[in-house]
Amino acid sequence: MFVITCPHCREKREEEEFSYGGEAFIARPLSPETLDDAAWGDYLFMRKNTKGWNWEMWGHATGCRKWFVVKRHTATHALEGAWTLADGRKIYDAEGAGA
Amino acid sequence: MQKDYSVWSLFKQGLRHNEGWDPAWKSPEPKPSYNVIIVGAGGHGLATAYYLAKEHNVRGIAVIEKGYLGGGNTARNTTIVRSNYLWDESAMLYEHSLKLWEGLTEDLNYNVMFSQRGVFNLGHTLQDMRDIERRVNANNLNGIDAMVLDGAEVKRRIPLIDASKSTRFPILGASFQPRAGVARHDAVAWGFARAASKYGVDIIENCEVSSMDIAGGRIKGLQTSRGYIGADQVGCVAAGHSSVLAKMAGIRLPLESHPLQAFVSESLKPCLDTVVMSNAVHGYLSQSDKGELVIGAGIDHFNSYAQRGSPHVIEHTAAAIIELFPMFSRVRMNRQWGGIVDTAPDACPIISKTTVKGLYFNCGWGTGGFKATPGSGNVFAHTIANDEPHPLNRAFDLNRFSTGHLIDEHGAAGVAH
Amino acid sequence: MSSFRVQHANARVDFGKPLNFTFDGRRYDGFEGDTLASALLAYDTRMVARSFKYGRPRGIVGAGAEEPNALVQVEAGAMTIPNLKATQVELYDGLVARRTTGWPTLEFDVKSFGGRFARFMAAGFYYKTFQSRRLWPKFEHLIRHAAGYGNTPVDPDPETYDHQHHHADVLVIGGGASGLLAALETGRAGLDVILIDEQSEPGGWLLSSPNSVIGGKSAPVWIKDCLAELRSLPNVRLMTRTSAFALHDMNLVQAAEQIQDHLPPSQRITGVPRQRLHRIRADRVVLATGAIERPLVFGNNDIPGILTASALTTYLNRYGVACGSRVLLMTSNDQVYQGACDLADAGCTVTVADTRYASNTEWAKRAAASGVEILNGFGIARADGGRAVAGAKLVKLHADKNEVAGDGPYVACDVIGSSGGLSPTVHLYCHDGGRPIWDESKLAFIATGTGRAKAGIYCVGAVTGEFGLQAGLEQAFRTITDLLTSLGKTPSRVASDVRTNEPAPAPPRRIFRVPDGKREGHGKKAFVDFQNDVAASDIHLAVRENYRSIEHIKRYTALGFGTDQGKLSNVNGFAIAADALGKSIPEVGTTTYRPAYSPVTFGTLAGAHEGDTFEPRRYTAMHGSHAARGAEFEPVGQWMRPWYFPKAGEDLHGAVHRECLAARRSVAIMDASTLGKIDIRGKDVRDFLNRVYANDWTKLAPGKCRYGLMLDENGMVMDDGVTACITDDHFVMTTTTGGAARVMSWLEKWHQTEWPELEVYMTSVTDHWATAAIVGPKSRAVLVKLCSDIDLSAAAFKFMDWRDGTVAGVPARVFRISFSGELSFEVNVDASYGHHVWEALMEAGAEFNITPYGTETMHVLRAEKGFIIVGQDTDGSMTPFDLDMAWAVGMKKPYSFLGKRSFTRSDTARSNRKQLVGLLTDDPKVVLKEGAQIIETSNTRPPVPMLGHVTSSYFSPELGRSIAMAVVRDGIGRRGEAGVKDGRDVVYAYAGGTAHRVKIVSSIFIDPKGERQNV
Amino acid sequence: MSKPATAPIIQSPLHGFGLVTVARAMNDTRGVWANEVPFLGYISLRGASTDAALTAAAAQALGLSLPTEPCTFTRDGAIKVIWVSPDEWMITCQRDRRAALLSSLAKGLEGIRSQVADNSGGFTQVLIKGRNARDVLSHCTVYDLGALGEGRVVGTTFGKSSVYLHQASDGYCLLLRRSFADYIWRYLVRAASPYGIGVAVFGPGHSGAAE
Repeated sequence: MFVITCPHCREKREEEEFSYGGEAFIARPLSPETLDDAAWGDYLFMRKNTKGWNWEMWGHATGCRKWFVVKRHTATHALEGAWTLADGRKIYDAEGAGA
Repeated sequence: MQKDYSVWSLFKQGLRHNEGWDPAWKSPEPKPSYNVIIVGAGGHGLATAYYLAKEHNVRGIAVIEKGYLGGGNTARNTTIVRSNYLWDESAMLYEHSLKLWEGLTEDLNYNVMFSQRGVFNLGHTLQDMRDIERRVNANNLNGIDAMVLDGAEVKRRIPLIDASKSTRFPILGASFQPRAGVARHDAVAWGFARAASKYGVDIIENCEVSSMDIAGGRIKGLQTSRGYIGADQVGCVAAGHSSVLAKMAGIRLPLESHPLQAFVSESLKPCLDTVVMSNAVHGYLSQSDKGELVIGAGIDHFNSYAQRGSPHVIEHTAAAIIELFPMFSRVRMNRQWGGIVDTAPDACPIISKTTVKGLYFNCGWGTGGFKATPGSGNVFAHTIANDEPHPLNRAFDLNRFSTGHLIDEHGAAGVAH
Repeated sequence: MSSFRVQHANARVDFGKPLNFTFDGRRYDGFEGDTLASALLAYDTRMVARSFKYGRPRGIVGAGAEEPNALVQVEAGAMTIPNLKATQVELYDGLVARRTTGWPTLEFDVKSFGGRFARFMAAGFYYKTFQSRRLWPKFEHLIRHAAGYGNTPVDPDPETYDHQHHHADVLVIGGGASGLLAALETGRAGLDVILIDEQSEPGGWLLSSPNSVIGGKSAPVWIKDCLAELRSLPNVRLMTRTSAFALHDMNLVQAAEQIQDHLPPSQRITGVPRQRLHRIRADRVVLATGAIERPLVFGNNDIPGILTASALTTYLNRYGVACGSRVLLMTSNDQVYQGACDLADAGCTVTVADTRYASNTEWAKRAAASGVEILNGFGIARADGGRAVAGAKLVKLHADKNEVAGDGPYVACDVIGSSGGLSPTVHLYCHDGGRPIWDESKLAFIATGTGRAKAGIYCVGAVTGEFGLQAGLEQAFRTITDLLTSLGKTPSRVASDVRTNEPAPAPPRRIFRVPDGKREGHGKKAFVDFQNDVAASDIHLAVRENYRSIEHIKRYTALGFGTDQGKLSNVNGFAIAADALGKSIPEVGTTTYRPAYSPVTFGTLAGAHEGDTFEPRRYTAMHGSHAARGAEFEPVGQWMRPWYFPKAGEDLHGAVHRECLAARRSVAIMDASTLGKIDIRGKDVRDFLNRVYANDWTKLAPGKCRYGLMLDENGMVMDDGVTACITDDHFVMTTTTGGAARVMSWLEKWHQTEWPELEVYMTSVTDHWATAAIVGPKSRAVLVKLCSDIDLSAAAFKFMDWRDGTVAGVPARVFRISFSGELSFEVNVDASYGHHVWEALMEAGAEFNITPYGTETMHVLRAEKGFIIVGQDTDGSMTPFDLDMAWAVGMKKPYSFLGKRSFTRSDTARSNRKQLVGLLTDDPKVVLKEGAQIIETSNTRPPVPMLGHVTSSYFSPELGRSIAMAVVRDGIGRRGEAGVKDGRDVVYAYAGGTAHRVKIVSSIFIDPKGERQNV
Repeated sequence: MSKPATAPIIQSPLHGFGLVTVARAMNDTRGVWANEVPFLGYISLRGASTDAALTAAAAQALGLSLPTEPCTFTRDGAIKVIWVSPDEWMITCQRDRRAALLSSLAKGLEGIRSQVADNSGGFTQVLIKGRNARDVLSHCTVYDLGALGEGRVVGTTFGKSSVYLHQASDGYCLLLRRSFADYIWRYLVRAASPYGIGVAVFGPGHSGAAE
């Protein structure tokens, strides 16, 4: 069971305060109508499901109700950090994790 | 040729201090290449190999496994077998599987201890009861045994259950499938392994796939921890690790791998003669032949490959069991564990060809794979042998995620299998 | 009589406080401080159980959590507890226990006859037989009834449980010598420390070894001083009878505290839980979990009276019980010698068969001084005796090969203790992924002291393989020094404080299975796992049958799957498997364990989440009014909503009939407070609504309301409700009762992750507003009596308008909306006045016989109008078009609203999807079953293709007939009024074996033009 | 038609437990004492902490500054402003101050990106005091109570529900939603039973807002 430091409350909190939000940074297509069914289906359903370091969203359900991102290892449960969406995005891009 | 198992062989071997038994299956070195390689020696993978050899006369089959055979979800589930699903597509697939279960011990000459003690799916709200009615009527029209029972009848058949109205989730009734039940999970893997081995299938343990050799849109072979192995066809049946394999082939799957936990009590004298499942309170349990209460917990919501979940999930499940059976609060949990389940958006499996010729995937069974073991292997074998889906798994291909033809079984699936 | 009490001063029992208890119907005496096991052994009790598979006589083997055999049922009735280990049951006056195996009696056990055919029942035998499909159920019945230990209670548990959460700098698990040292050092350094120990008092092995000396103090004094200082430190918390049973990610430890189990039921305090789950989150966890002695494996090693050597020592030194007078000890190491001396000093005749050719010289000297006979290089080939051990046949062992080198004496004895060395208690260390490593010099799987320090896990003492007291304390001191240094602190002690009187150790002999000169399987059964009747020969058989992975061996033989979690058997099993496989132990694999270290009750796991507090029940401000009027309640999500209001003698149907007619003919009132309400404000609010709703919100004027459909990205309806425009930048959205929380976080998630640029804020005001819906032709007449500042006239206050005003003296927001098709006003007030306003409306409506109604009547009224209930008429697979609600979809909106793109996918765009329609039965009295399946013909012989199902079905008092809503393939095109030909509008509804002929019609059954709500 | 003769009757979320009738002065016979502090005003305020205009205008309207440090609250007499998130606060006050504060906020925040919503019917407060107050809470919430210093407030779990929690003079103050009040009170009473719980009379000085 994890301890996550909410980047907004800036405190260590127990996992039970949070809800898991799935893979981070899945951007909604800007013009869905221009996508074919396969591409739309990919956005809707296909997931990286990474084994290893995983960028994922968590929401601070009982606290500030903010969504933020966490970098967590899905095989060891090691947790590298938690960031606001904006800050996390910078690191995510720097890592090329989106590629 | 391997000796059959029977009372007489037990007697004969007993007299010889049990020194004459053959290996249950052979463990050969991998050959340079095979016609078909099945990746993943869990129940589904071994069943696939067995039926490929038995029903489709395919030879040159290997099943490769990164750990030991039957060590994944086959060995970690709560062994419930049933077919009372809502939609035609899944109901037919699971019923096909249930029929195979009914003859499996004799077919494999290995007692998988399939125990048809019936499964109750409890209803706690008016909507639960509507859904139960809908599902049971659908089951009946599909020729699947199922019935709706009221609260009093549930209490009559499960004496220890708390049927009082004052509970947070009063029991309004249940659906009941008499032919459903439980089986001995390890025996299923070992039985299929032994039977497949009899047909000359090579079972290669401690052999992990590191990459796929794909040329001209066709699978050529696999790079493994035990060297390169060539193959004309490759069927991946790797449950929680399916996404990892798919990535090697440049394929994306609509899967998320989650921990699913379970636990058993200490061994008790018989106190529960059937299987009880409740989605509303998130608990399901049965009693093993050894006397342990076998209890399935909910899935952890985060992705994981660690075969480890969070304790509060187990705690909530224990509370759910006590809500149904208050006296069990004095019973003790002996052991808990976790598996990795690959869940699909519509809680239905994927048994499908892929964009890579000769590469097939059988995954997405989520929390409910065990019950499908023989049926899954059976139709997947057909799919591989004919490079064409079996009528029963046509609906379970990957296209449904672009056409939108999902088969939403969340109601029937819930957490509970 | 071979066992006897030794009333010495160091015993932890109070010989001045006799207690009596009952085991298996016979009365015994014991003393305060005894366990059930020690008290029984004092009576020379040998057989206490029958074995799981063969029904062999079994006795007490251990002295703690490792006990495999002595599983007992304590107390009776609702208080009964199955499967307690007699070695862990603290004796109290009047305790009643009985055996859990042996049928019909312990002496005469039916299973033991089967046991005679053990050779035909080797590992996995049931996989090989009982294959007849017809006979298996009968065999299974027999197997089930032969298996199992204790009985579950059948009455609800009269005791309670709870949870407590702790956060600490350091958690020390285990109160033995190293644990006490660790707690002292970290405590003195000022850290927040929790020390937990599973036993009734800390001390661990020192309690069994009072002659040990630490830093010049005798063990009892050293313990006393440690505890005194720990108790004096405000930053240290000491918990006994508390068993850490699981270690989870990031150092969360679950520990079960036995608060009342050691007290007689009559003395237990009500209101105080029986047991408590402590969840301890610690920055650093110090595992001082010690080690457990493993027995040697030899022929007939399961005869009652054969224990571990350490258990014999514990019973003597801690409980004052000599378990026999002629003691035979077999060992591969130094561990047994202190006990041997103590037993001899207590008056026993003691023989030590030391499998080593050379014993530890210092120990040999001390033993000789106590009159202990030592036979070097001998081992037990086989023990004799049926229900009590009587003697053992020794053999001379080869000096370095574990083979028989020659004959040996026969030793008559009444108790045997064996020691194959110690196995570190690495259970917790494994739970979160730690892997112990095999140390060939220590012959053990060990945890490393600081190997996992990065994760905050430190191991001290015997768990690291430092088995000697001296070595263990030194290792503990080094490790704690590292821990403190990492925190910039320094230890207070100097190493000399941990000097002991222990002789320098001599190396152990590497032996697990004592040879008997026969091939495995030919000699007497030599058991590895007592609880599961796993013998050495079973492991060899498993390997022979190619179950070669250690996991296969364990599963095929059931090795280590008992309630003792393989504490005694695991390493022996590994070693014997390694032998059979011709591999080294590390090649076989590493031992690993899962929670629980020792079993924990479901009640402890559940804590207070039980009964009234199992799951929240949410109540509205008017709940008191409803209860007072005798409402029956229906749980909807977490809410308790009135279902119907029966009058005396009325059933559901009677009440609903009356309530419906009141709403249609006069006036009725419903509590609608549970609907979710979200206040949304900001200049971009219309844009936001346009994105999250299918409808178009661009033109909705202030003062107006609109019904909206919310879709998921898959294009399917997920929620619905009425949203009011307060001002251009301020809207109030209502959601379904069950969907409120989901919708709120859905909206927040989209706003935060995708559209942060939209200027809009959302706040849930669900709990703030209490809502009463006044429904029916007379509703205006009622409201007007309580509301003078809103012009309620049809002209001034139109359908789908809202107004602010005052109702019953309370500021109110009144919506003129209708979920029934009748003239209707929904009055929203500050929930603090909800009860007041409800009662005022009831009073004002009295002259019109205003009738309160619940969810059931609400469902009928809305079904008569064809209004959907999301979750009942939809199931996550219905689009707005499937529901014939295209009017609620703004396809021209510029932004591609959530779900829109999915409409055009081939399957979603299909014309013949399942669509919502109405159904009328031929027989107006027949009310279809909700959940009935729609089929084409009356033929119900499977397989029958299904067209859809009935989603809602009621008897309509207004129409005097049944009505139903259903989703039917291509249903909209098959409706009667669509003028379909050749009876395409006729189908059958199947439920419970019968199929009723029904006509497909529009789902709007009354007032299709919607005139009533506009009056 | 005119207003009814009787004045509106207000009812608190825990009305059903009849706490008023069983409440008595605290003493040493119980490990923990608790009671509801009913009928306060609750106002939800949303806007960006980083928006100087907003914080200034709100401070002006409230007569005390908005806490912008996470997990803290500010207080001035009977008014308390609780930090909920970087763009949300909960203001608690005496009920009779509510209308004035709502309108001054509305006026003050005119034209500033923000939201003000009256939530007075939706919340209540429970005070917990006595020597075992912290012990009792440690049974109810996963939060590390050691980290809850003076002036800090956190949103965390309470059984299977959630609360806002902060220290009050020699005790703790729970801020909770109306519909969960019944569950939370039952859970609290059960958790407290090993220590003995009494329903206390908290003097006028003990209104939650003043804590």
